[in-house]
Amino acid sequence: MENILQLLSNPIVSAVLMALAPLLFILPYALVTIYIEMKMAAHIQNRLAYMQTGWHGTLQPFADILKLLQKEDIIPTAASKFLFILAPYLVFVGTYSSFAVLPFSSAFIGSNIDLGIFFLIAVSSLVVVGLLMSGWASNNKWSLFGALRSAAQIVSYEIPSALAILGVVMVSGTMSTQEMTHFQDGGIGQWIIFGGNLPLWQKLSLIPFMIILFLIYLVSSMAEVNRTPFDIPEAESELVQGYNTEYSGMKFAIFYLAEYANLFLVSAVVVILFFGGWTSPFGTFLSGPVWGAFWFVTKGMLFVCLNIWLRWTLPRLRVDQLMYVSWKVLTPFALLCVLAIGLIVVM
Amino acid sequence: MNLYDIIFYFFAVVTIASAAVVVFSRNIVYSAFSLLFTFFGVAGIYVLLNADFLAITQLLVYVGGILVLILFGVMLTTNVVSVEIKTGTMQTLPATIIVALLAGLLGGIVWTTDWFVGKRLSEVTSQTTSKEIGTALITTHVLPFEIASVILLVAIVGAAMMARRERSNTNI
Amino acid sequence: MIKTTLDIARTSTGKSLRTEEMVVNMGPQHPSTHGVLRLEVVLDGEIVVDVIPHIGYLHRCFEKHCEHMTSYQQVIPYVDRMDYVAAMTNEMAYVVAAEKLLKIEVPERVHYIRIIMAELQRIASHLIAIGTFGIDMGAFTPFLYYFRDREKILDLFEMTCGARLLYNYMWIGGLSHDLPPQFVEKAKQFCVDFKKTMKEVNDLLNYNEIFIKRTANVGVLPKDLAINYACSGPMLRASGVDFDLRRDDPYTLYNKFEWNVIVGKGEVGVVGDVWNRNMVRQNEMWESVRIIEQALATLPEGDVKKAIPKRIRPTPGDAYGRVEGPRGELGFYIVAEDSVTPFRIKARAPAFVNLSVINEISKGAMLADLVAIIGSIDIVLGEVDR
Amino acid sequence: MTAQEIHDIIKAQFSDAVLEVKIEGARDPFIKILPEKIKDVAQFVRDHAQMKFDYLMCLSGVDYKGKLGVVYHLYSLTHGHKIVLKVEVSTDTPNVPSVESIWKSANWHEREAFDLFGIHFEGHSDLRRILLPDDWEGHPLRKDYEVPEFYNGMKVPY
Repeated sequence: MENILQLLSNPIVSAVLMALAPLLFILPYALVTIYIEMKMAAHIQNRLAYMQTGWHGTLQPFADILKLLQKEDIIPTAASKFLFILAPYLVFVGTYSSFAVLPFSSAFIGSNIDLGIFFLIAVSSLVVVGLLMSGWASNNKWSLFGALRSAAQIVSYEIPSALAILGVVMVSGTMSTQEMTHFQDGGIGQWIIFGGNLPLWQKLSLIPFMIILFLIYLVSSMAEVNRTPFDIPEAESELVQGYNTEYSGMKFAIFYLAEYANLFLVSAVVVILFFGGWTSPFGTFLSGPVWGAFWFVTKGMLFVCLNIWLRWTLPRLRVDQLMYVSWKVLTPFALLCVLAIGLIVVM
Repeated sequence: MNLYDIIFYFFAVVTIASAAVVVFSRNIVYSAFSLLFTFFGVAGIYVLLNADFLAITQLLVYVGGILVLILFGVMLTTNVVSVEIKTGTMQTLPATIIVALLAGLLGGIVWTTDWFVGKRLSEVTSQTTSKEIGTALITTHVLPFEIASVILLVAIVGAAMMARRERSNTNI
Repeated sequence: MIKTTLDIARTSTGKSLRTEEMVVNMGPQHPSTHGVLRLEVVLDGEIVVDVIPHIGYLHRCFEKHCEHMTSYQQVIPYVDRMDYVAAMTNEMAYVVAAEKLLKIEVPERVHYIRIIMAELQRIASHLIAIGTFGIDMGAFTPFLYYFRDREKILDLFEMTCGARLLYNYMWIGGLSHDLPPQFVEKAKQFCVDFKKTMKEVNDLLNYNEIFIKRTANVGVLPKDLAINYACSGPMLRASGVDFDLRRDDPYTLYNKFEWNVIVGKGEVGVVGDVWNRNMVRQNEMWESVRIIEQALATLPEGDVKKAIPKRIRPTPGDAYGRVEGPRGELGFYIVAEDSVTPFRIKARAPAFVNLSVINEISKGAMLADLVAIIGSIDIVLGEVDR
Repeated sequence: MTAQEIHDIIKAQFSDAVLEVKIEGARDPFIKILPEKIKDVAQFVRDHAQMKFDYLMCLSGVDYKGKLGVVYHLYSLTHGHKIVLKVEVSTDTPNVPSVESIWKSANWHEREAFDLFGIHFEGHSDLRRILLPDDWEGHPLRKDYEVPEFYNGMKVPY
């Protein structure tokens, strides 16, 4: 016992353990979300989905994971082996490191750094490099296409999403995710989408801009996670899954996991920015560290479900239409909103 | 050797090793990808120096912006793999002179700088740097800041103009 | 002429900018080539410079097989396997051609049942066409809605002849057997249900804003080009040509019923674009339901087989019979000499002819548009390659 | 227009090109044309104001045992009438002028006829095999075709 405690107090060991903590969330979350996605898709499509493995197919995600683990891991002969192996992990690292700044509740946050949301924007650019790497290393023209499309897409959509985040930062006056949440503490009326805890007239005049910013961020976050209607980089019917065409087995699973983790990440950011983070919608009722985690995950999952819903309903955009939306619609509107918010906040 | 030192040497090795790959690799794509680790290592060292804003900016600008741009350029080049990059020795004399000058300059800076030693990360009270940077940018350094932004604006307008001129000849 | 970025690069500096085109191989194993079509696509960035189709991966020597049959009747199962999505209309085309060759008149009830079957098959085929087109556009959900309705049609077929895909139901001089007792009732019920569900899927896909943005003004096939390429079916009508074999070259009793020919009008874009082709199919299904309802209401009693010799031996000569299949003009050219074996059968497959236009309409489009164009042509490779 | 009238117009224009005509008793009335003239006749019937055969329904190759034939089924969308044109060439020199420049739909049909019958269409822009592999030998729909025992060194199992 004492040995274990001693080991835990070792700074290296404790740092590693802390770094592993988000995995405790991501792995079960991915299983649940795979199940939810399949079930939602099926019900949208007039069918039942998994019904055989376990009660209503609840064991199916485990079976899927087992299958992926057992699969032969194929590396194409002509692929650039080192980069091919490295790429999925790089993508995952980009997503995973962002979890460090997610405030799950008032008591739990990986690293309460001052520049939380800024850090989040920065590390997600690692994902782009990983995707480019996977596309190039596969030595497949379709994969390269997918990678280039994906990089162009993510880089373009980072601009409106960063501008939307900037607007919120201007209102809350902080870049720390934890403080941003504290700023919205005190019930549904205090959420940033309703103007935060600023004076009443400021709140009222902020609401329209906040709603626009919220929509801008929602759209650009969907584009950043490559899901329909923005799944152009991996468009099944055009590019045959794009950058992950050549991947199989565990490496594919890592891509898959990264995609789902990323999905929660952007949903969580929406929640932190606009919907009060871990705060309870009922003020002090049902609040506290544990309830905080509950609210945070619940709100996040709601937006995950929104993404799933849209994915199975809408067709896909074309690549030039995608760029049009980003540069000619979202970015100018985001700039206007930032300007307006600046004026309101200063006055 | 405590944790701080281990991490420092780790980042230092990552930076230098990957920088060496950038220079010595014969495959231009490997060079470009290796640049990622160089930038990453530098960002890590910034963190150790308690310059968190700088570190994140390093990631955002160099990894998210410049590296992706370089990769785009490299990947859109035809026959990426077969491009032969010369890594042999040539033009020894001018190179030696330039390197010597550069080394002298760096050495001079190292020599004259009043190094801030003795305090480790644990001893420095962790405090925000972004506020000070922000304040400094719009008070003491407001002129360079504004000039830089004007230059960037000019660059954007120029880029847009260059992109447009090709289009204006054709009626699409 | 649509300008590509390649042209732009050339015209701006006067000489060619050093850009290089990329040749990618799309298919035969590609999810949106609808089978084993292979396209050699020359791309300049995302823009299609040239498309060279390669077909023949599914060539099963249909025409050669026919020359080795021991009777004209034996060709019918092979005909089924040509266009496996619309086997009934294939049979219909073949028996129409064979009956023209043999100068046989079939009883009226046979005509009625053939029309009902052919129109049901047209609906089933269009449901697949639109559903898979939705998948090409990235919308997976409508596909399953369309398949739900197709399933009901297949149930009707199964009830009639025991098979769900390859029927061997229409024979020369009649049908293999009469309709089962509850067929009329169930078919009527289907028409009622189908009208309701059709509106639902129409809202889900065809008037979706993104869908319209993706399909309108894409892959435009002008009227004169469509005629010159002998395009037929929805492909021709979407280009604004008011032509339907069922009305303009009537082959059974289609002129007895009241229905309209659907022509592309270009509500959201140019006439002849991908959206119009899709919409012509969608609206044709309504007309088919109308025909079926009328035919069911006035279905005459009578025999479903005409007494014809077991071993058919036509007088030498040739005949070309054609019907309006779901994909367009499906024709069989049969040459007979004094023998029980067909001397030569040539199938004029609509998808084969329609596909030949792809190079013309996809130049200057984007890669994603190319997928849309292939989907809108509605090819079945079994028919293209025969 | 009836087939007789169409024949009369063609006959008046190309008296030496019309070899044979069968209207009575035929399921589809046809006019047999001299192979060398088929392109001119095709151009004529497409552009003639009263005929306007703008739609090539079908183009089929036929092996008449010793002779190869090409059958053109024409239709006019404007007037709604049809006619069949036929040409016959010898098996040894199966050369027929291509009508691809008149009806573009002939492109693939002619490639198919070339592929399966070995009829050589002169002036075709891209006369390659279409259904069979590029390295296939022989033209399978000819009546004297024998199934090869080997394909690319592999034994064909039946």
